[in-house]
Amino acid sequence: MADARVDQAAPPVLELRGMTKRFPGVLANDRIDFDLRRGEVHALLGENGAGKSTLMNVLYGLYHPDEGEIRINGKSVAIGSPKEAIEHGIGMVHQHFMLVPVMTVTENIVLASEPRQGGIFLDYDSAAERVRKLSDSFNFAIDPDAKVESITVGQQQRVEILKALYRGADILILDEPTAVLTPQEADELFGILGTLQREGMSIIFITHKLREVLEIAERITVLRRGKKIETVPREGSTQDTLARLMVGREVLLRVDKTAAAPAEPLLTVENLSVVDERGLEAVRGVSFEVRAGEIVGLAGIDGNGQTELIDALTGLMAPENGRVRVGDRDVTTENAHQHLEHGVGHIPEDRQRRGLVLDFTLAENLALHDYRKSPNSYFGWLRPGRIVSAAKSLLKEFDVRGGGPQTRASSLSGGNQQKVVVAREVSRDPRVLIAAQPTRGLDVGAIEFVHRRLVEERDEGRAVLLISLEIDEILSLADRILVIYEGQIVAEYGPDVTEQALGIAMTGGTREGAAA
Amino acid sequence: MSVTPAAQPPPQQEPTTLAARFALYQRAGGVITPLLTTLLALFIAGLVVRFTTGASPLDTGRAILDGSGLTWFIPESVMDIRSVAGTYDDWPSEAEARLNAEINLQQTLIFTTTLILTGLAVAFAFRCGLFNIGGQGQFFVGAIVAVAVGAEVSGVGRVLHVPLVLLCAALAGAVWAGIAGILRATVGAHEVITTIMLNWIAYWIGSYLFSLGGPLQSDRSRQVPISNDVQESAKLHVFWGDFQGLHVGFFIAIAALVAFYLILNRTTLGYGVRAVGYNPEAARYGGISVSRNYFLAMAISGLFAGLAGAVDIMGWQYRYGQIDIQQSDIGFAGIAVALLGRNTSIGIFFSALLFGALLTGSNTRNLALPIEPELAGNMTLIVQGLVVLFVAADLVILYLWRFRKRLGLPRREPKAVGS
Amino acid sequence: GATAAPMKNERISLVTDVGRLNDRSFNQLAYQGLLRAERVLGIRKQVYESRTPADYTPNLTAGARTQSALTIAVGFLLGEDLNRVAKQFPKENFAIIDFPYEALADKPQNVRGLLFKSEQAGCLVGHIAVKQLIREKKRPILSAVGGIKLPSVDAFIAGYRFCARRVSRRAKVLIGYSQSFTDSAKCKEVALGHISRGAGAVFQVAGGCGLGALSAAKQKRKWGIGVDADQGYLGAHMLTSAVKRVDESVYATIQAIQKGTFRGGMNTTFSLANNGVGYGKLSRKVSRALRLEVEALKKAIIRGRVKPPATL
Amino acid sequence: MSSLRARPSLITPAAWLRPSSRHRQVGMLGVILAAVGVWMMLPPLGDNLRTRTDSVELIPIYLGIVAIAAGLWAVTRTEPKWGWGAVLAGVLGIVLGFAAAEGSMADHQAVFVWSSLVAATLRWATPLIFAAIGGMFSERSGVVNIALEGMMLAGAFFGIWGADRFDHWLWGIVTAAIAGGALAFIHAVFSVHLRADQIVSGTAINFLALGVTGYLYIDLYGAEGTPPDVSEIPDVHLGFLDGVGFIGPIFGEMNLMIWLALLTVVLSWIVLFKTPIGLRIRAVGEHPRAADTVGISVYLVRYSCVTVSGMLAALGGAYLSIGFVGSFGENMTAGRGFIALAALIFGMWKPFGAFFAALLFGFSSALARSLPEYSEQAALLFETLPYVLTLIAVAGVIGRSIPPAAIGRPYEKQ
Ligand SMILES: Nc1ncnc2c1ncn2[C@@H]1O[C@H](COP(=O)(O)OP(=O)(O)OP(=O)(O)O)[C@@H](O)[C@H]1O
Ligand SMILES: Nc1ncnc2c1ncn2[C@@H]1O[C@H](COP(=O)(O)OP(=O)(O)OP(=O)(O)O)[C@@H](O)[C@H]1O
Ligand SMILES: [Mg+2]
Ligand SMILES: [Mg+2]
Repeated sequence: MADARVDQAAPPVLELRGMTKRFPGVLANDRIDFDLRRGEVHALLGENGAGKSTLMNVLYGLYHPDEGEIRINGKSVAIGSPKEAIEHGIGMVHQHFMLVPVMTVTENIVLASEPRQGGIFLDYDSAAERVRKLSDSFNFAIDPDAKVESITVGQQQRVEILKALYRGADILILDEPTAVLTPQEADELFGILGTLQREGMSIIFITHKLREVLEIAERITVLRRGKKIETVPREGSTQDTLARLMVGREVLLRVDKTAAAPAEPLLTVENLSVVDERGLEAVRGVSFEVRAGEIVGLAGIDGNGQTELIDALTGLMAPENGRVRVGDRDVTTENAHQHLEHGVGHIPEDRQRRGLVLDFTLAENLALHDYRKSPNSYFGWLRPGRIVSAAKSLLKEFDVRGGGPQTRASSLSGGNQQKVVVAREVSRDPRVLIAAQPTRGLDVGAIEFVHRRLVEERDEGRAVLLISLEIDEILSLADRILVIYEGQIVAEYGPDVTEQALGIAMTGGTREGAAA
Repeated sequence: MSVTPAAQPPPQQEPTTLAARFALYQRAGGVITPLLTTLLALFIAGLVVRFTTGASPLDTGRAILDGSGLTWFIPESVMDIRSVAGTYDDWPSEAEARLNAEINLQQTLIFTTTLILTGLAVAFAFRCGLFNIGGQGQFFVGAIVAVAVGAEVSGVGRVLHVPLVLLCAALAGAVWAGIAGILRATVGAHEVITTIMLNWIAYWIGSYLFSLGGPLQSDRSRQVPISNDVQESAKLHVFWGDFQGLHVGFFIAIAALVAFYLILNRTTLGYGVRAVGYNPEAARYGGISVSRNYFLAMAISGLFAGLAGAVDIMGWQYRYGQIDIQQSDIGFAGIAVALLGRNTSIGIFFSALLFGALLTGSNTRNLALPIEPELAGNMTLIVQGLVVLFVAADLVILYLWRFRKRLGLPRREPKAVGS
Repeated sequence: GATAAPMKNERISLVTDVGRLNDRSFNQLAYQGLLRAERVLGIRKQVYESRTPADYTPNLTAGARTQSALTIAVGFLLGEDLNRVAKQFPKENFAIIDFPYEALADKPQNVRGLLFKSEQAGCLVGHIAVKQLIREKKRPILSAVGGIKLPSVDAFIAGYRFCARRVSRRAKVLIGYSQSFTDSAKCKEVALGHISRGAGAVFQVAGGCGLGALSAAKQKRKWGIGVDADQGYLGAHMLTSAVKRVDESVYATIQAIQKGTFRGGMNTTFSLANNGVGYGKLSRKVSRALRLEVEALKKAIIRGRVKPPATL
Repeated sequence: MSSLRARPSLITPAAWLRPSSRHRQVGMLGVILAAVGVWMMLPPLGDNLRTRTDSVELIPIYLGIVAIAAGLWAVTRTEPKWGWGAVLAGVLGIVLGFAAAEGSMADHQAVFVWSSLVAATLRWATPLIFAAIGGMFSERSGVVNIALEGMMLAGAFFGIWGADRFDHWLWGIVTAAIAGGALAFIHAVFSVHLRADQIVSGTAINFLALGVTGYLYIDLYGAEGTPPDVSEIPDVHLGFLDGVGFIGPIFGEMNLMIWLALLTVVLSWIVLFKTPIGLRIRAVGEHPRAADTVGISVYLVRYSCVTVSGMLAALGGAYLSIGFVGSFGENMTAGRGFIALAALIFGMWKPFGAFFAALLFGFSSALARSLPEYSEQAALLFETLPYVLTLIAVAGVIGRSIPPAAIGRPYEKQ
């Protein structure tokens, strides 16, 4: 294989010239020029809604551009459908995975280019064999026969990459691939990308995460509000310069906070066990407490019982064993509604599936927990006027942009949707705030906002339990850190633990654990 | 068959669809699209009539419109009635023609009344993410109970009797639908199966009750498998017309539309129902009991359908029989009414009116096609099918719109992002 | 009444019940009577199909209001509506099939009931069937497949059973209802059940559904017996049919209108005596002796010596 | 989709038994008891018992009561599925017990001639199987097909028309399939391309089919109806089964279409789960955008699936007209399309699931046809049997069935 060095002189494998894409009322891409050299990783950086996904969807044939030209290896091509994009050697890993949950890994990968037996039948065995070989050659460790819905998000992403490789892609587009990954998984991904790069693959890498950009990209193109701002080489760029290019102003990248002053315990968990949907014990005898005025971070790799733990703490799932107390009150057997009544706030990990009713207006969403109560309603009658006016001030306070109280939640961008959820949970003045993945998929500006808000809540004397897959987030926010592994709390640290120590604990204490 | 949002992961393409449609509606001014599609639908139906019978498409549309009685509102037009082929003579006098329009309008509104209620029965469940295909069975149960209470209970005054019958029938409908609701809420049995089954169970139980020698069969004549008439005190006041005129059930239906709107949008109950309908997972997270709402939504749906049955019995039919049950399909029409009306009160009112007008306007009494009578009945069914088909496809208009655009008509520039 | 001058070209309206025109039963036969009247008597026909019970009153009203000389309601289902409309239009003439006028609540004097002694027809075919089976040295087990249990259906079956037993005490009549007048598969299943229990002849009294019963007979090589119209055309397996001449009754009533002899407030009963009911074409396999025997039985019934019951 | 839930993959897969399993056992026991009660009433056991004692019908009544009690117990203890099942099964047992007490016992034999019951079951089930499998293709690709009824009716009419016109039943089958496919194609155009509401479109198709078949039937065949000598689909006579007890009467002389229905089940299973085509169909029904991004034409798949669904449903109709009764009548499908839809859902959108659901339905219909021998009065009530049994089965035994994720939602290309 050729050396990994990028050939500066050769024509770019891919060139976009003057790409323009309009949506009703929105100019998503405004005459964007972009080029990709052979064997390079080119990062596409921008705020939420900057037009990154749109540009790539145009390239992949999902959208039809209004203007502009695509050149591959110097030749102008028309890409009218994903099929044609695939034929031109383009593969794409979408921001929202394009996988069928109920089908197996193999089925997902070979879909539409299946090996056949006798020309008619699906040759599943040889397909699985090929997938296994391909997966092994990149050290992916993926079970070809597993159902996609039953593997971790990180594995799902590898399946997406395999899908592209299986189709012989030599240009790979990754749209926010790290948004859903643990640090370890992200590192593994970078390793994989390195391998691919060495084999001559060119990669477009979309992200909000500045650290990552600086780690792997050769060049960085920044988009803002549909326009290309600049393309800069990695050398000479810093997180601060990039953030400024992206947002158009100075951004605070670290959270300023004072030391915690923990008071009485508000959330007490004793020997809690929870059984998941399949009847397996996902949380096994967990005990901890969260005190007023502190942020406790719960670190762990996805799928180690966090979801079930959260469900049990918020009354969405009945625990098998143990007890949960909020203040002095035993809430173990109470339902979600009663939990809310007794002062538990919950920022759920999936805002679209859980946190919001996307077809409701923002005002209705903000009243989700308290619509039965005065002043939102009166003997079963809603009082829309009150609900809207309460919403108006909340939206203002939490700086939600892109709509008023009567706007549908679905038309907000992800960051603003998250702000709505945070606004609702915080404004109820809970004693205990459970925040699960509160910044997943948000851009730096929005992350900054949410983090600041969480610290403020702590300072007002709430007990905050922060569950996150991002070590960075845990480290910068938590006053105390618990590590969950296979349903048990395996370690507890103070705020100044190192990233390495945490990473090791999260994977079960040994390096081998991480590979498993 | 999930029309139930329940099992759907949050769809990404959904907003696009909605947004696209919304944009279209805005451009078209909201009501224009349904109006245009209705006209287009009538025209296409007319084309088919033309093809099979040679009658002019415009005449067909006109005849349906006349037959629906809606022209009653324009007094000058009533004498102008022309049948499609001219085989149908003019009315003996203008007064008779006017009376004819009046009778037809009454019949249209009688259908509308029932259709509004059966439509609401589908729509309410739909707003909770459930597909109530059982309006028919709930209608039966309501009608059966209305006949039973209306005919067998006597000696109470009208003031008591009418509400009593309405209440019992509505409750019966609610219980019937509630069975499906409970099964969905507790064991997760799919409501499409259970309501289809409950339809047939109601059908056969009703057939049994009114059959010769059955418990509810008429005392007066052991000869026919129909019930006794309801007591005078259980009949709804007819306020317009002599020949099966319009009864106050019409206002009950209108009140039900208002109640539907209020319950859904102005009560905490409706909030819960809608939340569950849009996103059961989020509702559960918000402290709303999903199963309770499944049950309630089905029960309230059944309430509407039960009322429909009662209003039919008390308003014009006064009795019910084995054959009536075996031939009825008004509950199924409710499905189309609700979906065409996009499950909103206003929408349901208009789609029920459309259906009612279509049923009256295109029956063989009014749409006298120049073909043999035994063919005409089936022709009107084809016409109805076509109209429903095309009215549902508002996108047809969008295609025509695009076509127009392709012809080089100007369009507005989209504004830039972030402004 | 030879006084009234014969009218020509008058309008005659026919209102069906929800079975609609093509029910292979009385709606269809009534319509055929109307067609014949149009052809032969030169009347103008006006046909209203009822899709739902809500159509009955408006349809009857339209018949009356368009100045029809006669409005015919087909079937007992229209009874109550006809009562109301007839009262509203006391000067118009009405007739109703299969329903006695005095059973209408107000006994309106402008309505004539057209009744049929179907049990007489049933009796004849029952007799023929048993005799034929005995002659073929088969067990005298008969099947009757009814649609819905209605008096008009049961009358046929009652006569059928009565006369079958009259022939032989050993004769057994299996009676089943498909509970439908349209779903022919149901009728076929009922008939197949009867055949598997030894039935050698299948009598259908189920309109369109009954075709299924006759198909079972054909498939299993048993005798089929039709109803209402003469269904002999269905094939060699048809033994005969129990005929109920609804078309004839409509035609005769229209004729009476034209002659000015129509009177309301009474019934016309159609029976063997006036050829209003009867039996259809006999299979070629039916012996001469049996043919004579049937004619004799017919006479006996007309004279009142044999009185088949109208109910089961 | 972002909402794929990660599962704990590292936990040892030993299943911890939950305490509630005891409650489940009680519920199950209830179902079994009630089933035993029902079974004891049926021949041959019932007859033998009956000769010994005349209050034998008390057995299912007692067992039914016990079952109901057990069921309620389980219901209140978080085992609603088995609990309700036991309750309903208990009710059924009691009803049968009473029916037995009412009816004349001599007729038992007549009702339960097992081989004829099985044969009748297959006859009832065949149209349902075709339509349900047809519906499966459509719904697996993401298009709700409430129009199975209409497509079946079209098949029934055009089947007999083709057989009559071209003098051979084979042509009948072909024209039926074409007609059903054409009708389905209209449904596809409206629900795929024009993005009409799929249920409204289906309802309209049902209207249309009723009108068109009724119109043509009268227009072409008039008063006398379809010709009596039309070429019918033959029975398949298997000589070697003659005289073989039980099996012989059932399979020895079965209509070709019944064999074809069985074949359809197997073939559709192979197509759906063993071929690339099936993989693509399922992908389109679950996640059309994912299918689109790998170059599958969502529209093409949906159009073909809906069309095939119409063709299959039409075969079910053709069986009714030229396979079974040999004639056509207006609206002769009489709601079977809707039952097929229920069978499809009940069978969880799987070929064999739908097949067994159709069989269950066919069996109870066949049973209901023979039960009136028990009691003439209750004949109409026995008609509810298929529906009650299905209700019990969905409620008690099967429970939740999860539809293809993208069903009912039109797909919009970007
Ligand atoms: N399907 C669509 N219909 C209408 N407008 C759209 C659509 N998709 C995107 N847009 C518009 O295009 C703009 C760019 O969106 P895009 O998804 O490309 O942003 P992005 O840079 O990928 O954001 P993020 O980082 O949050 O993923 C958005 O602001 C939005 O207004
Ligand atoms: N289908 C659509 N129609 C119209 N506008 C849309 C559509 N989808 C997205 N938008 C607009 O695009 C903007 C950004 O949406 P987008 O989906 O890119 O969110 P996001 O910023 O990517 O969120 P995140 O990356 O945090 O998940 C929003 O302001 C929204 O109004
Ligand atoms: Mg985004
Ligand atoms: Mg994006």
